[in-house]
Amino acid sequence: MKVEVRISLKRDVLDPQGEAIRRVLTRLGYTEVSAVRVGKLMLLDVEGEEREHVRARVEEACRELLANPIIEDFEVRVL
Amino acid sequence: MKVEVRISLKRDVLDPQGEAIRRVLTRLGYTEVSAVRVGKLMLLDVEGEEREHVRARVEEACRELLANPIIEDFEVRVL
Amino acid sequence: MTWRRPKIGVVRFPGSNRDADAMRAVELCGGEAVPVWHESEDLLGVTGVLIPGGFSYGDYLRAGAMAAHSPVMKAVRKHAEAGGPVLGICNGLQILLEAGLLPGAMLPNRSLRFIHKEVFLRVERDDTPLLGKLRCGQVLRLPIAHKEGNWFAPPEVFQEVERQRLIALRYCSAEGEVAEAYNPNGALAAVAGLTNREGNVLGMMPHPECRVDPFLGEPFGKPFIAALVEVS
Amino acid sequence: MKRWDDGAELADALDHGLSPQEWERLLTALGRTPNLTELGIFAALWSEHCSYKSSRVHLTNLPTSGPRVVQGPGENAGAVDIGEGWVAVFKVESHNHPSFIEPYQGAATGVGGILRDVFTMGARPVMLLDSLRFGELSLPRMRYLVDGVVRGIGDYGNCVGVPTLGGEVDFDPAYNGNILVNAMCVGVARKDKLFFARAQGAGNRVIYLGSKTGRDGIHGATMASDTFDETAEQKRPTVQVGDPFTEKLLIEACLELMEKGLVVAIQDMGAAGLTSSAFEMAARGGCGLELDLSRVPVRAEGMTPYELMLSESQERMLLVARPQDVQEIFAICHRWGLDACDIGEVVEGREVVAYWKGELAFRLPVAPLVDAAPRYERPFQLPPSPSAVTLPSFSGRNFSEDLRRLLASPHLGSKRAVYQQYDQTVGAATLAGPGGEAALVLVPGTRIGLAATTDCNAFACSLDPYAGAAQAVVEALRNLACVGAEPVGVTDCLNFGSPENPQVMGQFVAAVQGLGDACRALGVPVVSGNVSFYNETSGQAILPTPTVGMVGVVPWVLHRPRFTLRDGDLVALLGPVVGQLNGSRYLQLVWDIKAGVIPHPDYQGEKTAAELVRSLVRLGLVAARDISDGGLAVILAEMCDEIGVRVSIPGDVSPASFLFGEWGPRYLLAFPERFQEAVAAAAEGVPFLIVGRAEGDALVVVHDDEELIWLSLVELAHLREQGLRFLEET
Ligand SMILES: Nc1ncnc2c1ncn2[C@@H]1O[C@H](COP(=O)(O)OP(=O)(O)O)[C@@H](O)[C@H]1O
Ligand SMILES: [Mg+2]
Repeated sequence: MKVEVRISLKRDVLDPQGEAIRRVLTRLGYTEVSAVRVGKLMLLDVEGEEREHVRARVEEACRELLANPIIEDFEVRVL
Repeated sequence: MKVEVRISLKRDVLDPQGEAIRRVLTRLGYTEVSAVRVGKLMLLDVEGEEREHVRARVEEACRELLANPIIEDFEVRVL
Repeated sequence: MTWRRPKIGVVRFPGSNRDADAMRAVELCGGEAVPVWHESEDLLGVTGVLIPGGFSYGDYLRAGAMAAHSPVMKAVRKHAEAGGPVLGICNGLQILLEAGLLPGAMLPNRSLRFIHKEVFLRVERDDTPLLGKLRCGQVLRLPIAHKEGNWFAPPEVFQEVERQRLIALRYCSAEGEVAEAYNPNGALAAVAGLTNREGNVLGMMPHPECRVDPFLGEPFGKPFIAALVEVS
Repeated sequence: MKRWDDGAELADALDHGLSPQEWERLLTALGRTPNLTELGIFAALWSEHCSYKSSRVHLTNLPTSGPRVVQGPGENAGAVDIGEGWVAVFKVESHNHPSFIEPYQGAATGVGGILRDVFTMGARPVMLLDSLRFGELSLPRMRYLVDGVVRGIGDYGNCVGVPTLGGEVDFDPAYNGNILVNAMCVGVARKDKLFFARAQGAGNRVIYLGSKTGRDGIHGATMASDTFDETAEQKRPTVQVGDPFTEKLLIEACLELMEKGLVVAIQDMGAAGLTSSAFEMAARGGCGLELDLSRVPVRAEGMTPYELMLSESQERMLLVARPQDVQEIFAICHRWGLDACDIGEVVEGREVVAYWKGELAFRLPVAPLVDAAPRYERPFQLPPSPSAVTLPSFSGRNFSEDLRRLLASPHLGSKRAVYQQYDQTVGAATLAGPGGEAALVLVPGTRIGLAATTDCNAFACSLDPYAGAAQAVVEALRNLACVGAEPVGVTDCLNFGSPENPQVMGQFVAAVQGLGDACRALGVPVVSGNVSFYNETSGQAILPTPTVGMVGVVPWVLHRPRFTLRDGDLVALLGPVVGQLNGSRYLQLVWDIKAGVIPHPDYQGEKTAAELVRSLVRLGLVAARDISDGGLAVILAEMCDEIGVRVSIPGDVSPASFLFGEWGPRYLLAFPERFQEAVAAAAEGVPFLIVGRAEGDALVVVHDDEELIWLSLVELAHLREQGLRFLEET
C-alpha cells in the first residue's frame, strides 16, 4: 500500500525556511503570497492487507521516528 | 486562498534521506515499510479571487524558484 | 609603466560567509577585490567574478536556489555569456548550478550531514584559462565544508558532461585514484568541480580561498584564485 | 485562566517558581500587588538563571581584574586586551535544559545566544567551542541526543559562518537525565570600539531589531532554573527554533550600525527576552524606559503583554539610538533584510513603563527588580576529602589490551565524528582547529594568534571538586601552551545540580574556590561566565562540571603549530617521568575504580613548563601535546598519524604510572633530531627525557627489553574511531 505522511511544523513554531522563501517570492513579484510554511511529505510503500492496521503502524512510526512531536504535527493518509 | 505545493524528487533521482529513514524503520521493527521517498510540502497563503489564476501563478513560482526541474517534480493544489 | 590590478567582483548575498575570505585571497593574488551586492544590477566594471561560499538565504530552500534569482545573477549571466571569467566556490557552485550556468544539480550529502574534511582532488582539465595553472592528473589537497555537495545529473545531461569534458576536478586518494572510498559526499562520478563548455565558468565544492596564504597551509588554492585574477 | 492584567496572588507566584518568602519580598519592594505580567517579569529576573541568587556570594571569590582586563563580569561578555589595539571578547554559556528537550534546536539556539552575547559588544565572532556531556550511549535516546546536539551546533555555526574549532565531549551515567551543552564564543574588536548595554540619554529611541516575537520559550528562564520531573512534559513551552540565516544578517547589520556610530547601547534578547534586555539596559544605564508593546512585531495572533515581555524568540536585539539616527538605522536594517522598529524611548527616572493598545501595561521600578534581587547564602556541606586508593597489581598486565580499551572508549577516542560536522576553515584564519590541543586563529589583518580551549574533567571533579576545578584550569593552561599561547583570560560555565541540596552546594563552593585559587595562582582573570544549576532529575544530580574556557595569545605567530609525529622525530617527555594513577581515567575505565585523591596543581611547576613549551612551539621547534585524560599512552596514540613510534620506559619506572598516570605538568614533545640540542638546552631546569623516536608503522612501547605495547597504525586509527562510530551510521 502507498501511504502518504504529511509533517508540518506546529502552528506557533517559527518557520525560518518558510519566511525566507516568502521574502524571496515577494522580491520576485509574487506579492500575493502572504505566508509560506514548509513541511515534509513522505511517501511510504508498506506491505499489508488491512488499511486500518497499516495506518495504525505508520502513525506509530510517526510518533516514534518520522515526526518530532515537540515541534511537528503529522497526518497519515493511506492512498 | 490556501495553496498546497508538493515537491518530490524525480523517480530516478537517488533519495538518500528516504533511504536512511527506511533503514532506521527496518531496524526499529517496521519491516513492512519497503520504500520511503521524502519530498517537501509547502503551504501558501495567496491573495486572489480566481482559483485558476492563483494556481497558474503558483505553478509559475514553482517553475521559477520552488522546484528544480532537473531533480524535482511538483504539484499544485488549490485548497 | 603602471600595473593595473584586475578588478574581481566578489558577489555578496545575504548569508554569504566566505566573502571576506575570498576578497583577501583575491588581493593576495594581486587582484583588486570589489564587493558586489546581490541587489546590484551591474557588475561595477569588474572583469572577473567570484561567487564565494556560505549559506545564501540560509540555503533554506535548496542550496543556492534563492540566490540564483538575485538581480546580480542576471549581470553575472551576461558577463559569462560574453566570455567573462566566473569562479564559483561551494555555495558559489550551487548558485551557478541553480542559475543554469553549469550543468546538473546538488543533492544533500550521502551522509545527510555537513562535512568538513581535507580531501584530495585530481585535476581533470588544464586546457581552459581558469585551470591553466594546473596539470591534468595533478593531485591537490583542499578542505571541503558543505552539506549539499552530492552532484547529480540525469543520464542525458551526464552524457553531455562527459562528452564535452566538463568535469574539472574529482575526489580521489592521495595517489590520485578515483574510487567510491574517496568520495566524501556521493557525488556522481566523484565530481568536485565543473566547467562550462567555453571554459570561462568554473565551479568547485572545495575551498581554494582559505589555502592561498601559505601561512595557513600548503597553498593548493592559489592556482585557482591566481588564474581568475590573471585572465580577468 | 487569569488575564495578563489580573492581580497576582501567592498561588501564581508559586506557579512562577518563586518561594513564599520571595513573594513577600516582592510585595515589600513594590509596595503593592503586581499584576500577572509584573509577576512574570519579577519571576524571570529573580530566577536563578538571571539573578544568580544562589551563586553570587561565592562568585565574588573569583579574581576578575588584571592589567589586560578591559571588561570583567557584568556585561554580555568579558573583554581582554590582546595587543595592537585589539581586544578578545568571549563568554561561555549553557543551553542544557532546552537541549535535553529538543537536542537539535536546543543546541542550535545555544550557539545563537552565545554569538549574540559577543557581537552585542561590537566584536566580530571568530570562533566557537563546545563542551558537551552525555549519558550512557547504550541508551537509544542518548544516541539521539548526541546526534541532534552535534548537528544543531554544526548547522548553526556553519550557516552563520563562524568556525567551531574546539571543545570536549564526555560521557557518564550521571548525565542520563541531564545532558550538558555549553557553547563558547570568542570574538575580536578594536579596544576603543566596544559597545555596552547601558541605556542612556533621555529622549533617545529604543529600537527593536530582528525576528518577530512569537510564543517561543515563554517560561524559558524559569524552566532553566527548574529540575526535571514527570510534569516537565506539560510545562513544555513552545520550543525555540534557531534561524542562523537571520542571525548572520543581525551580525552584519549590528556591526555595521556600530561601525557607523549609530548605536548608543545594545543588548540581545536572551533568556527572559524583552524583560531582561529592557530592565538590564535601564539598570546599567541608570535611567528609565517607556515602551509601547503594541509596536513589537509579532508572529502569532493575540499575544498579550505578558507574552510579549517573556517570549524568548531568538535572533532579536534591542538597541538605543539618538532620534536623528533612527531613519538611517532603519535603512541599514532593511538593506540587510531585517525588520526594525521603534518601540519606545529612554526617559528620566528609574522605571520601566509599558503601554499596550493605549493602556498602561505595567510600571515597575528598576532597582528592586535588578539590584535588589534576592541573594542566598545557601547552606552547604563541603565534600569529604577523598582517600587514596590502593593500586592493584599490574604485574603481567597486558597493556596493549588496556590501551585498546581506552582508545576504543567514547571518552578517550577521537572526536572526529563530532567535529567533522563543524566548519573549521571559514574565516580563512585557522591555524589550529579541533583534533589538536587548543584552537588558534589569526586576528584578521595581523599576526596576533588568538587561542582558546575548554576543559573540565568532571570525573575528577566528582572525586574532589576543589582539586578537579583547579586541575581544569591548569589543563587549559597546558593546552594553550601547546599552540604557543599564554593565557589572558578565563570564562567559566558552572554546571551543577540543585543549589538547595547542601551537598551539591558544597560541590559548587569547593569548585569555585578551586577555580579561583588556580586562576589567582596563574594570574589569569575570570572575565565572564555562566552558572547552570538544577541539572538534576528526580534527585539524581549530574557530576559537578565546572567547564573552564581559557583564551590565550601568541603576540606574533611565526609557525603553525603541529601535533603529530613526523618520520624520524625524537619524542621527549617533559615533566615528571610518571603520573599518578589516583583518579586516572585508566583506573576509572579499565579497572572500574572510581576513587582516589586528585592532587592539587603544582602551580610553579605548571607555569615553568608551560612557559618553556610555549617558547619551543612559538619557535617552531617542537610538536607538543600535554598529558592529561588517559595518560601518556593515549596522547602518544593521538600523535601517531602517518608514522608509528617506538618508546622505551626507563628501567626503574613503573610502566602503569608512566603510561597511564595523569596530573602534573607533563608534555610529550616531538622534534627533528637536529633540534635536539636546542630543545634540551632550553629545557634545562625542567625534567626532560628523550623516550623514543617516530618510526615504523606501529605504536611500540618497550620496558626492560620487553615489548609491553604493540599496536599497528591501522588498528590505532580504527580503535580511535570506534567510540563515536554510531554518529556516522544512519
Ligand atoms: N565537542 C567538540 N567540538 C569540537 N572539538 C572537539 C570536541 N570534543 C573534542 N574536540 C577536539 O578534539 C581534541 C581532543 O579533545 P580532548 O581529548 O578533550 O582534548 P584535551 O584533553 O587536550 O583538552 C581537541 O582538539 C578538542 O578541541
Ligand atoms: Mg590536551
